[in-house]
Amino acid sequence: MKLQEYRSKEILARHGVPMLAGETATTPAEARGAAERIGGPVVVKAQVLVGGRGKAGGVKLAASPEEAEARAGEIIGLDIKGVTVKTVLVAPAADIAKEFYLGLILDRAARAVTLIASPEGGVEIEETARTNPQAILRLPLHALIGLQPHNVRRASFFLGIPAELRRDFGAVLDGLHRAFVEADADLAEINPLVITDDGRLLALDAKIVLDDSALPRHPDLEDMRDLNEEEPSETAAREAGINFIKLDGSIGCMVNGAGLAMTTMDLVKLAGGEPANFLDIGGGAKADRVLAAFRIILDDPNVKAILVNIFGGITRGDEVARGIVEARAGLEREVPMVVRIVGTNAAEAAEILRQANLITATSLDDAAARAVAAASRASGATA
Amino acid sequence: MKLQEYRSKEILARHGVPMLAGETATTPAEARGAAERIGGPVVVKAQVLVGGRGKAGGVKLAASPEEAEARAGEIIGLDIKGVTVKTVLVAPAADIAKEFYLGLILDRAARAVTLIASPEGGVEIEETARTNPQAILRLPLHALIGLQPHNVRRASFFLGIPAELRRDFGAVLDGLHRAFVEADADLAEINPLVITDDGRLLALDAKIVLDDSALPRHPDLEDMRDLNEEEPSETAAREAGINFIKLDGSIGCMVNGAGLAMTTMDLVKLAGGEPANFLDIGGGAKADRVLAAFRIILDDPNVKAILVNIFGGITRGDEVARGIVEARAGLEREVPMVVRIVGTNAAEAAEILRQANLITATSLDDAAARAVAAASRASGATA
Amino acid sequence: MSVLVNRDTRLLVQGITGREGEFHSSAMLEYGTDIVAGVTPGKGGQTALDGRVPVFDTVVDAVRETGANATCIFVPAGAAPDAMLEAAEAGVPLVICITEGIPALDMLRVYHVLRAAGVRLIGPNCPGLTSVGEAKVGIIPGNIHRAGPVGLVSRSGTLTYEVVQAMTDAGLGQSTCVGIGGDPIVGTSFVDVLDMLNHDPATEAIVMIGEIGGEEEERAAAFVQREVRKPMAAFIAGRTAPPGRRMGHAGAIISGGAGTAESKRAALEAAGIAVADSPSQIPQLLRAAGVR
Amino acid sequence: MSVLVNRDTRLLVQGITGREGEFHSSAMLEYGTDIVAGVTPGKGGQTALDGRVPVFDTVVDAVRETGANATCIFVPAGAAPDAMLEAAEAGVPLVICITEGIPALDMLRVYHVLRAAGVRLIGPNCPGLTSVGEAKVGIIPGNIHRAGPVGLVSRSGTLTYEVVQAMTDAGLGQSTCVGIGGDPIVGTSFVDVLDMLNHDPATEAIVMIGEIGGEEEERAAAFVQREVRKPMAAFIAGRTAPPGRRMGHAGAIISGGAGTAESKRAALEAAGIAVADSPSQIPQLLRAAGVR
Repeated sequence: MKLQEYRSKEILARHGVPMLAGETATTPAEARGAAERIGGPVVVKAQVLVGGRGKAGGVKLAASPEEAEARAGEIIGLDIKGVTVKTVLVAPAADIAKEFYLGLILDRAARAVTLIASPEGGVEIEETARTNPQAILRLPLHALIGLQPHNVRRASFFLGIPAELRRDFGAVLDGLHRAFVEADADLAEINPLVITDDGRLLALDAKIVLDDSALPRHPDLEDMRDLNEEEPSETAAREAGINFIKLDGSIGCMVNGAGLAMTTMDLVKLAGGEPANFLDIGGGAKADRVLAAFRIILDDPNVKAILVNIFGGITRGDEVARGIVEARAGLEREVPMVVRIVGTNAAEAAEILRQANLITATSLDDAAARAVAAASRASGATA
Repeated sequence: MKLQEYRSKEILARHGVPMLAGETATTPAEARGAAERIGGPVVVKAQVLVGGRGKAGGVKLAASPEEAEARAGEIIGLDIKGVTVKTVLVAPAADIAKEFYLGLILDRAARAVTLIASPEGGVEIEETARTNPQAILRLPLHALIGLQPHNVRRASFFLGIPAELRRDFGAVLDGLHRAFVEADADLAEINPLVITDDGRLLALDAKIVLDDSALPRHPDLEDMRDLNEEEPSETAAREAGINFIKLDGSIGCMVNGAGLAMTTMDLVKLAGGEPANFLDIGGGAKADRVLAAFRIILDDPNVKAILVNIFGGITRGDEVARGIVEARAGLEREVPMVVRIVGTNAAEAAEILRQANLITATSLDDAAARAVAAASRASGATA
Repeated sequence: MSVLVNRDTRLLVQGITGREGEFHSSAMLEYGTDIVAGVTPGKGGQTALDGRVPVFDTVVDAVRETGANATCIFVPAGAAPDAMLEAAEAGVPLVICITEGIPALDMLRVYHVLRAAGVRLIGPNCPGLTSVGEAKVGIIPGNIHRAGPVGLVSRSGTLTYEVVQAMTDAGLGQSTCVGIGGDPIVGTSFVDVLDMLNHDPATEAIVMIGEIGGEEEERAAAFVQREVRKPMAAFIAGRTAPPGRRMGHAGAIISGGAGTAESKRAALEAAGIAVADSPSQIPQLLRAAGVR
Repeated sequence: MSVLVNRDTRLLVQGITGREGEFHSSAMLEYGTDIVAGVTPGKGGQTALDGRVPVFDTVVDAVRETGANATCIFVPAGAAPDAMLEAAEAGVPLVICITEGIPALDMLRVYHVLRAAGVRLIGPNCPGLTSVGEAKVGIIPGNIHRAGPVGLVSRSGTLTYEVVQAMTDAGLGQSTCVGIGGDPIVGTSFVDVLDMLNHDPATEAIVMIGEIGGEEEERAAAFVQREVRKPMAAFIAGRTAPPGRRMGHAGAIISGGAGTAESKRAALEAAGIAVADSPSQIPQLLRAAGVR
């Protein structure tokens, strides 16, 4: 789960990372009030999770509260890569002498939390990795003892932090590391970390991405989720315990198992169709969850057909079939359904499905082809 | 550094270990006041660091404040293995249903912090180790990740903690472990840990021994040192940065290096004498420290001769010799001194010493023999 | 022959009295796996599975009393890291963790502690493994298998069953099938299992089922090019997955342009591995490579 | 020949610009030890010892620039654990830590991290080691040595010098003398060094200097009985030490009746080792065992 800049900064501030406190605003008037309280020039920054907000006009300087109000008026409501800006952060502007990148990531290849630092701050680290890879320090931390003073020294000398700021830099990195560990993050970065003209070290922007698997033990962080940037159907799916990602195609997919769900999408595409979603319904495929999944899929008006692919495994196929038929009866909107059930009692399952007028298939390729055909028929019919 | 029971309990209580709060008293009247505030029967316990205080009459039950005053009067001033009781702990008496031993030690053989548990509480663990070793669980904890829930479960099942108290037991062990780690202990034990008649888990007695090397980073714990149980000469030595232990013999020893200091004591004994102390003056043997060491040694009226054994190594022997001669000039009491200096410029050193009327020796065996002879002559002279 | 588990496997099940643990233990017993003990703290002294399996409070007790030499973990995500550490501390050399949803930082610690202790960990968030006809550990349905010469390694669950079923339907039997799990931090990598299968005399060909996310498939490709001469076929799931989104598995995410299905396919093909467009093509690719 | 250090040792000194570090580095250079680098954070780019040794900010830098393959640590107790970890992380395979007064819990972590990384640690709280005529690392005075066939291992500092001087005076030279340190947790045990000396062709006889506390001398005795056929002599300090008191060295304490000089003497004698009453007897015990 990605956190907004102001949320990320909230967490880092709790761990002693120095920054210029700002305020969020959802209206230009609020932004003006924030700028008045702050005093002096401010930056007005769109709070969106998509990258490239600066280039999209989502970050603007304002010399006065009036100007802050005007800039906020331009930014709030702006569409940045499909996300409408609802909130801005109004923060004091800083006079920057030097910018750095400082981040920690969960590094699966190194099986470690890896410290990443670069003297080229203010640009995306992936950009630096492409253009100037030797300007990046990648330092995997020991998995059992964590950040050590020598790691801090190495980063500090790599970045060329001036001697008088080395202690402050240690506190920043230590705070970033504690924030990462205590929040169970996948990523925590400060970009840029700056040295100001008057010689202070400050975090000007921050980004934290949380490990979804650890969220159950962090209800306070779960509360930081920004529903404004989540598809309502994805919110509904999450609350129903279903793994769901909305896509742009016309063929809704309902599958048990993440790998098989991706494969089903791939085969829809291979058969000439476009998947409308990724959906892993998990183990068991119980009737109430199947119903919830159907509703979430059909909430998307683009969906013209549904492909159900359940590898029964140890669960009995006929039970799954009955659950699907039952769930379908409770639906408000009807689209063609291709259902494939494999595993124990697959034949009985097919019989139940046929009797309920569902299209069946034995192979997955066949199921995908039938779904694509059904969707194109349905599109033709409605067109 | 050993901590008194009430100090150890203070630390454990901070980490959530449940116990019956008590008060210390240094007079019978104070003990009575404490018993009044506590209400109900109390235990009056001598606060001494030597073992076996119970058998020595240092722990007594009192049913009333009057009785508490009387018992405190008996205990305060009592001599327990050479230590005069100055302080007692007055604590509520508990009705004990079951007693356990629970401890953590720095285990050099296993190179770990080792959890030790036994259902035979209330007796010394060394005693149980002799009489019923299978009643002891020794469980080395992982050095890098510390106490884990499965360690707690194992101890809990080994001790036969009732199901309804397992969570509480976990909190006790967790608190003991955090206390051990945060205080940099060598030993932290609760003995006995009891289940009371009304089903509560309580720490009735506690002992913490701190790692002397870690004391510099724990000034708050250093303040818990009980000077009442330390030889004044040892206190003086500690403050002068000298490793010194007082013994009962007549030959004072001043040596550089701990191993060589022990060896010097051993050779005094082998030569028929008795060492008056262990003293390691450390590296360099600087004049002011030499003077402090001489003063500490001579503070003991039993000392009839001093054996100085310095292996110069890289430091120059003549400089050490001059330091010794200089220091000796500042002493109030004069005893025969045998000085052996080995290393660079040893010959020049010997010459300086001879001119100052000090007895010299080349071999350590010879030095020990001369010191023993000098001490016996000195004893004869004063007798 | 087979890898990791076989007829000599004496299996312990941690969480045997839970719903999942009991259900799948029963299926394992039915398959013929020798389940010698279960562990559920507080239920020591009882039995599970209609009296067929003794239950212990701790793994140490279970190992001492039954000589268990492998463990299968079904405990919930909050307790699973400790269960793995407990097994390692008790000296169990093989740990198979089925549990999903374990926080990554917990797994980092477990991974490194088990590795230093010389314990082989499969999973977490994996379906387990089957040495066909010998032992099945985990949740892979036993009835989809047929004994034969093809070894399989996969990051997925039901997708693995799909491929196994397709092979069985085509008359291609399996030696050992291993699900390594879909999390970012797992105990055993593709390379580890490929190395075992490569040295297993019972395995004549190898199937590898990967998916988007991470670089383990690319590492596997490099290993195969260097070490493996047995015929291989592969499938990579997630060609249509959008970047930056976790596709169900915590590990299945394309991030910063890395971990795409295309890069993995390309790496595998460059290593001489036949890559299928659909799981159903796997049997014919194996046949084409001469596997019988 | 020799053990641990020799003419190929390219030594790094951590804390080279401190008082102790500079003084002893100068003595090491004088002895002929090849000091290739020093590390003092913040002094990178400077030189030490009259321009003879380049100084770096980090161990990684020092290793990359100079190929250092061993390090000697003189930094204060508060920073020494991190200095050891830094050396290990930078891939230095041999770490000799002179620093005394390191808290035991810090050393536990360092011990296990270095061990898992395959790094050989000598010390802490040790005088270092000398391979006579080849390299001297630490604070043992160089002038007390004479080249020869006797290897030595000891927990003490000046007591070691005493024994070495006695041997040199008696015309018995040394191969390698190792001080393993007087702390309760040290990186290298008697057994480790005995094993090395036992396999060292240049070592014909071995002297072991122990003291009260712990059980390492007893373990060494068991090892010697099993493995060592070279003539040996030993001395144990602390026969007159009272129980329960730390005799200067953090590790030198008799606790719970264990760790006495008597039990150690008895174990060594039972293993066939000649135990001296005084350091001065060591040379004659070696002569009696046929060492020339």
